Amino acid sequence: MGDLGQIILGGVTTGSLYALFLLGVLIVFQVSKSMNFAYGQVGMIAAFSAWFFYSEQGLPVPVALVIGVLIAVIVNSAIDFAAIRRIPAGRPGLDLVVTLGIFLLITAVMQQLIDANAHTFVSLGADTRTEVAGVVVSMSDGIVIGLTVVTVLAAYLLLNRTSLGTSLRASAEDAGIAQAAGVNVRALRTATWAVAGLIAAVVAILVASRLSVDAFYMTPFLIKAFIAGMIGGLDRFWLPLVVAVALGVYESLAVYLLGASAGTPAVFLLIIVVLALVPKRFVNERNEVRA
Amino acid sequence: AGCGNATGDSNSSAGSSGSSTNGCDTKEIGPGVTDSEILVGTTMPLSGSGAAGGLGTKEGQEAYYAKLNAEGGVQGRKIKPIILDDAYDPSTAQKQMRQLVEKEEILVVSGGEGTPNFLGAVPYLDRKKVPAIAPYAPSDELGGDKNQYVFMATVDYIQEFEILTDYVLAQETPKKMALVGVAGNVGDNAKLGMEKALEGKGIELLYVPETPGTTDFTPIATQLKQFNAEYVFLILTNADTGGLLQAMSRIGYTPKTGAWAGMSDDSYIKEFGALSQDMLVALETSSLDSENPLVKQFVADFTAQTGKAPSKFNQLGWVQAQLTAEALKRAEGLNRGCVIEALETFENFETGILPPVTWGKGDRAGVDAVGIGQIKGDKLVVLEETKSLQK
Amino acid sequence: MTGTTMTRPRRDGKNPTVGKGRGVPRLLTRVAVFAVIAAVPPLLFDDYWVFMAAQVLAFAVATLGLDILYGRTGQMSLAHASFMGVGAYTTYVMANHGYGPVMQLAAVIGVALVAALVVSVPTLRLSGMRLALVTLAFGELLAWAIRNTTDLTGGTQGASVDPFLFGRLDSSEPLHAYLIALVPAAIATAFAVHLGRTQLGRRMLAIRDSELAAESVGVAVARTKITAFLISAVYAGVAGWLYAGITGFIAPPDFDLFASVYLFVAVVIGGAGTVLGAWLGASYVVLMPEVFTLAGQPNLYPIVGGALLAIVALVVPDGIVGLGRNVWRRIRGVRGDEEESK
Amino acid sequence: MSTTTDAPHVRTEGLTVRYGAFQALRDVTVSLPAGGISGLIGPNGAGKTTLLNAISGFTPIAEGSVHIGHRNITALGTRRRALAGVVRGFQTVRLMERESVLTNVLVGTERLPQPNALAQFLALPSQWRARNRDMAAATEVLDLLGLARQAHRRVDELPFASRRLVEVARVLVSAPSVILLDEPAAGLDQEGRQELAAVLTRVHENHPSTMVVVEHDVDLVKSLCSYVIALDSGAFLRDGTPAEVFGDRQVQLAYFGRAASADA
Amino acid sequence: MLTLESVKGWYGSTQALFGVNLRVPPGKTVALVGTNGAGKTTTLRAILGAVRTEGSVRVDDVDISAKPTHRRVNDHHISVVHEGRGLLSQLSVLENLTVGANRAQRARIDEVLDLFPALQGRTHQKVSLLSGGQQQMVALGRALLRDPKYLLLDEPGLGLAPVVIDEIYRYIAELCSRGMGVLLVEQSVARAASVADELVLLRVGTVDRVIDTTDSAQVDQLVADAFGVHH
Ligand SMILES: Nc1ncnc2c1ncn2[C@@H]1O[C@H](COP(=O)(O)OP(=O)(O)OP(=O)(O)O)[C@@H](O)[C@H]1O
Ligand SMILES: Nc1ncnc2c1ncn2[C@@H]1O[C@H](COP(=O)(O)OP(=O)(O)OP(=O)(O)O)[C@@H](O)[C@H]1O
Ligand SMILES: [Mg+2]
Ligand SMILES: [Mg+2]
Repeated sequence: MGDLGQIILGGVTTGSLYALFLLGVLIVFQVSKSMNFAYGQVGMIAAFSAWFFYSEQGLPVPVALVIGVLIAVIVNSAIDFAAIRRIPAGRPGLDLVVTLGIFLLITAVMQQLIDANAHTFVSLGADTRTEVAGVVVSMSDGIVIGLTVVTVLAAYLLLNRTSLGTSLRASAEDAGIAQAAGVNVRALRTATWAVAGLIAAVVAILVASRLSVDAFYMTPFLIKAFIAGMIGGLDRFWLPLVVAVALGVYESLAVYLLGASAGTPAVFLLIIVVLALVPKRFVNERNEVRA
Repeated sequence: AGCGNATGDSNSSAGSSGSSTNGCDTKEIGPGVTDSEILVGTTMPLSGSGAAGGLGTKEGQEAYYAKLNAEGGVQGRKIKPIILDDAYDPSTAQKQMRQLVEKEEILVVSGGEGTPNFLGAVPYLDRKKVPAIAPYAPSDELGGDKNQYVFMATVDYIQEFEILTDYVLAQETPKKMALVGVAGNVGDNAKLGMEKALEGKGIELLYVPETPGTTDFTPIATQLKQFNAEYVFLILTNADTGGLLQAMSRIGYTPKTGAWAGMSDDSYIKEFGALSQDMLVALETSSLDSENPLVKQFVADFTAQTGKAPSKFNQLGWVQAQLTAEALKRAEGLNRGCVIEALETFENFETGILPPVTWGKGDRAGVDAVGIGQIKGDKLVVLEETKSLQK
Repeated sequence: MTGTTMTRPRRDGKNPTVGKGRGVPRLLTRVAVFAVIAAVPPLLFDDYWVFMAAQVLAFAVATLGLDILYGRTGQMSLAHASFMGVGAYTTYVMANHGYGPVMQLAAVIGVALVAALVVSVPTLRLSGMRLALVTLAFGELLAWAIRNTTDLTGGTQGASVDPFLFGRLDSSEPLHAYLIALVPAAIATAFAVHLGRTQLGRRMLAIRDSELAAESVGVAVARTKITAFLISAVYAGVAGWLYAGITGFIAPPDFDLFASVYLFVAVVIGGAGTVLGAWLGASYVVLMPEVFTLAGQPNLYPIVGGALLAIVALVVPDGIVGLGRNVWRRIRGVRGDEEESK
Repeated sequence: MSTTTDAPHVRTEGLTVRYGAFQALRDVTVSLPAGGISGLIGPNGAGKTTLLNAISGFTPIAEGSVHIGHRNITALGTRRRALAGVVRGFQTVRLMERESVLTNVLVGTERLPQPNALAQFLALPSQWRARNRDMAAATEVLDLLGLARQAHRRVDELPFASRRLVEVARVLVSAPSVILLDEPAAGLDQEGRQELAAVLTRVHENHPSTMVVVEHDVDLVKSLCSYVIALDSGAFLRDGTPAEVFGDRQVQLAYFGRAASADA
Repeated sequence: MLTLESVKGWYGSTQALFGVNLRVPPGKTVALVGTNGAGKTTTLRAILGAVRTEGSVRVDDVDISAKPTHRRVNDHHISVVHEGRGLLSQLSVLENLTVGANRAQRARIDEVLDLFPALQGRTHQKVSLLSGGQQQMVALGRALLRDPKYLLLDEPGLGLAPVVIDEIYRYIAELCSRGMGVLLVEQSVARAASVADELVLLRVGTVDRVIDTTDSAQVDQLVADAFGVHH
């Protein structure tokens, strides 16, 4: 029983990290209808450069973390400013190509600037732990879950209880019309991308503290977050986030019960089954609502 | 049948006609050889997730050749290495190798780093009859009598884990052992090696394959804890090794551990040493603070060349270059046939860094031994230099 | 031109719609241009470049297939390289059982069709990123299957494939490989061009743009999507067959997610929905790294390749073909206006 | 344009369409004369588009049935109905924006007998015959609608009105026996409207079909239609000749009326 | 006063406006007429800054031609009904009405809903589920909610039943008499002549003539010239 609890706790924590990360993906998607393939790397920049500053340059850890986060925020805003914004409307797939290029660029640059090795990161509570009913709970678990809940709630209120949310969704659907309705689409976009950069940075730092940091470690997170987003739907809010947490738990259980190499096929079989079985209105992306 | 067939088929055909390896025509001048220069080359991952090893190895080779050239080179010629990036990708490696052979026209392949990528280039080298000297690509596809043109200087993972397990069994008799390995050939080979060593000993073995990119190690750690092995062996990437050890300690499970040679690298010990106290590590190369005078010489030479202390991969690159240079030195003519004949004369050649290297007709294994080290504090302590299966 | 003599278009009797007579000479010119371009690599370049040209041919077959699925039908697939993998591994297994290239090809086509059915039928209702995701799942499953069938497929270490032997042609020789690949590439191109002029091709376009409108005129949406999937999978399978025969070594990373993404990149960069675009895209992804080699910086590509990709994509949002078309229209547009004001 | 059999009679019986609790159509029984042009009018939200959707299969029907000639097509899917000859245009144009006018119109030939996919892909002779026939049909329609000069222009570059006509052309190209048009003249200028009316009349004369046109332009309805049906709030209100219907007090009240409510 | 001076406009490399001059004084309605494709919509887009333009667009003597769209709309109280509605189909009716509006404007929501009773009770529905005419009402409602100084209308009657059209024009006339300037694009010259003070005839991206609607002879002439009733 204790083991199962342990697995579920691990799954929920990892799932929360997926969810928080996905939140960043969602808000970007909702304001600019684009997928940022480089999003994981933006987070990686934060953690990796923070590591570099405290470990190699000897800055105090909090200072290094703040600098890392700032860099990520700037980089993410810059991605929108320099690239995404310049993609003309009606070119599906181009966002993926452009951000793939940026993904490769960031990876290469960070490898050149720092190195290609894996490094341990400050533990941020990962080694402070207690045991509750046979389950070892670390402070890191608490931080992750708590932060996720708070951030998601705040985002929900912001998006749905303020006119900002409407403006965001309007900009996503048709920037021209939104602008003509008086929405400052550019400013909104920059702000969104900056916030998304902040979220990516926070997630990446938490992940690094639980695993380790190098130039690649965020990619599996990105893929899992995308998966959750696509099962749940990128234009919704709660469903994809819940799916993200559930995905973390499911994956852990699959690995535990069926063996580690079963994890991948289990996740993907889940996707196929879910997407093939849910009612059409959940999977309709084209929104041809009525004739 | 069996997995050996993968490259086996084409190899055996090359092997049968291979006894006519052009032979050594001392007057012939091979490609890449001018009056002042000998071109050699290889591919390594210099970018992407495998870059750490490639970059280090490249640096090692370049340092050795720089030293050698400063001392006058080989047969009156300087050696010029060309090392291309294969991004740890087999097809890129093959493409780059074509470029080296067809466009740059190198004489021989000097070393290399990374198993899957290098294997991608092997069929091509085979076809073109280009000898490859001491690539670091531990695989049961290479070595022994498996491939005419690839002269290995490392054991494969089957042997490595057999030796590692033997070492443990010589000290104590655990009831249960576990292995966590990268899913696929690498993990399978390590498992095979352990099984060989454990055969008939009545010791239970749990094998947990892992896929790189695991985001939550709790399930694996919990599985191991439940099985409760005294020893857990690992053959994973640095990052995943660190991640798993961290997850194990998070749930309070701290068995004795053992790992493949990759963990003997400084960068690993520096980063994850704290998590890996007392971990047994296979040593493909001698430890850097070995008392062996040849190793001391290497450390001094490398530091003189680059102004910094060597890492494991630097050491690997250095010795690859050293073996290549030695073969060129011994070659009676500067062409591929003569280099191959020269390589076949190596008998217990001492580099200090590797176990003694021996190649002969139909034997491309080079070495059959690894050492055993242990991580203590931030140091790697050598428990046993090069332990061979033969004895 | 302030256009005081604006004519109402709809009263204009003449009809420049169908140029029937132009068909044959145009076809001949195209074939001639293709032949001339195809003759360049073996005549002018050394072995290495001929090998690269053969790779372009193999990849072009793949991108042509993906273009039919994505560019024309709007179905985003991130498993196209996996279908190539299906072709390549089928080739390998067949070769191990002693079958020659023709039997290999037949088996590749058969297996590709089955695999395409398996992927396309459960995903009929999906589109956009969601479809991409499921196809990605197929890719992961294939990788997993290869990892776990070392005896059959060579596992993670990859496998070397015996070269094709057609009479005296041996695909391990770059020139021969090039000549062998030229035939399927030409056929694939011809069919892709032709597809654009059929109702089947238009059904695909209609589905891409509005499924409702397509249904309103009687298009069988599901059947057409499956057809597109089947065609594209066969193209990919044939490309995999060529790839295995030309390079002689296949391994899982050749057909992983990134490989699929690169095929996707090729289609978008070349110009989605156009045959020429698929060719240009294939050339881009295969040859771009070589540009750095030519410039004497072979190891620079991984560092700047990403930035270059982003820049190219932004500079030519409609693909290289779109760029060319815009320039052409600008030239022609000016001329057209002059004519009109006369 | 290929000719098919005589135009059928279109009938709905007790048609009810619900969206949740909302009834978009209630118990609508109408009968559209075979081979005639009928106008469908009514205030906004009356259910005109919904009726077209129900006839063409684009919305699920809660109760009632739809008949074409003697055939009950209620159970047929959208596509089947199209193949049976029921083709509709949309109120908001749905075109392939980045394709040429010609391609957009050619898609409409789907209803004509087409060789199977393999024959098309392999360019068998049947494919060439079909292609020539389709081209001829498309050319004729484009000529008729005055779009010939724009045939090779991309649809998204055309002014609003031309795009509407492309949509109409796509419907007409296969010479369907039941033609459902939803505000085909919206956005057209005066002359355009007159010409559209003339074209529709001509099409109808050359080729027997049952045509239903939803329009708010009273003059157009009067000049084009021989028969008019008025809906209000999802219910049948009145039918008859244009004069009768537009003269009806109830219709006037609902449609032009000073009555405050414009709502359903 | 909303003033356009030799405004040129392009879509990509194709030019659609070739120097348009136009003035819309406050309290007046100016109707843009012309055949399909004459550039009426493009003229409105030029005012909003939604196409690439040259020339000057001025509002109350401030040159706005360099400003981004949202600044033009907010700072100079312009609002627009787009051709073919221009709604945000993923948003609800209410969101479509209020998007981008400030608090004061939002407070006017009831006023707008009074004008379109058909929308009452469906404000939380997705706008794409409405009927064509109801959608047009939302488009109009969004423009009117803002209580603009200058109102740009592109075929406001599109898809509306006659009874609603009459009511709309009556309401606009009322706003106009309170000082709002209206630029109207209308296909029906008769309708345009009846509501506008001035007719501006566009031909291939230029202003062909400007006439006063009180002069019915000129209006007839315009119809004859521009729309070719002579055949
Ligand atoms: N997106 C576009 N790309 C290229 N050309 C365009 C585009 N939109 C409009 N045009 C062209 O610009 C010219 C003017 O179009 P505009 O839409 O302004 O006409 P309009 O007077 O509003 O017509 P309508 O009465 O049909 O609405 C037309 O020739 C049209 O083809
Ligand atoms: N899918 C749907 N979901 C919810 N309500 C719908 C749906 N389709 C139609 N309605 C409602 O049904 C009613 C009738 O709509 P319909 O589109 O048929 O009207 P219409 O007569 O065509 O009006 P218009 O002249 O404005 O186009 C409207 O109130 C509309 O909001
Ligand atoms: Mg309607
Ligand atoms: Mg217009």
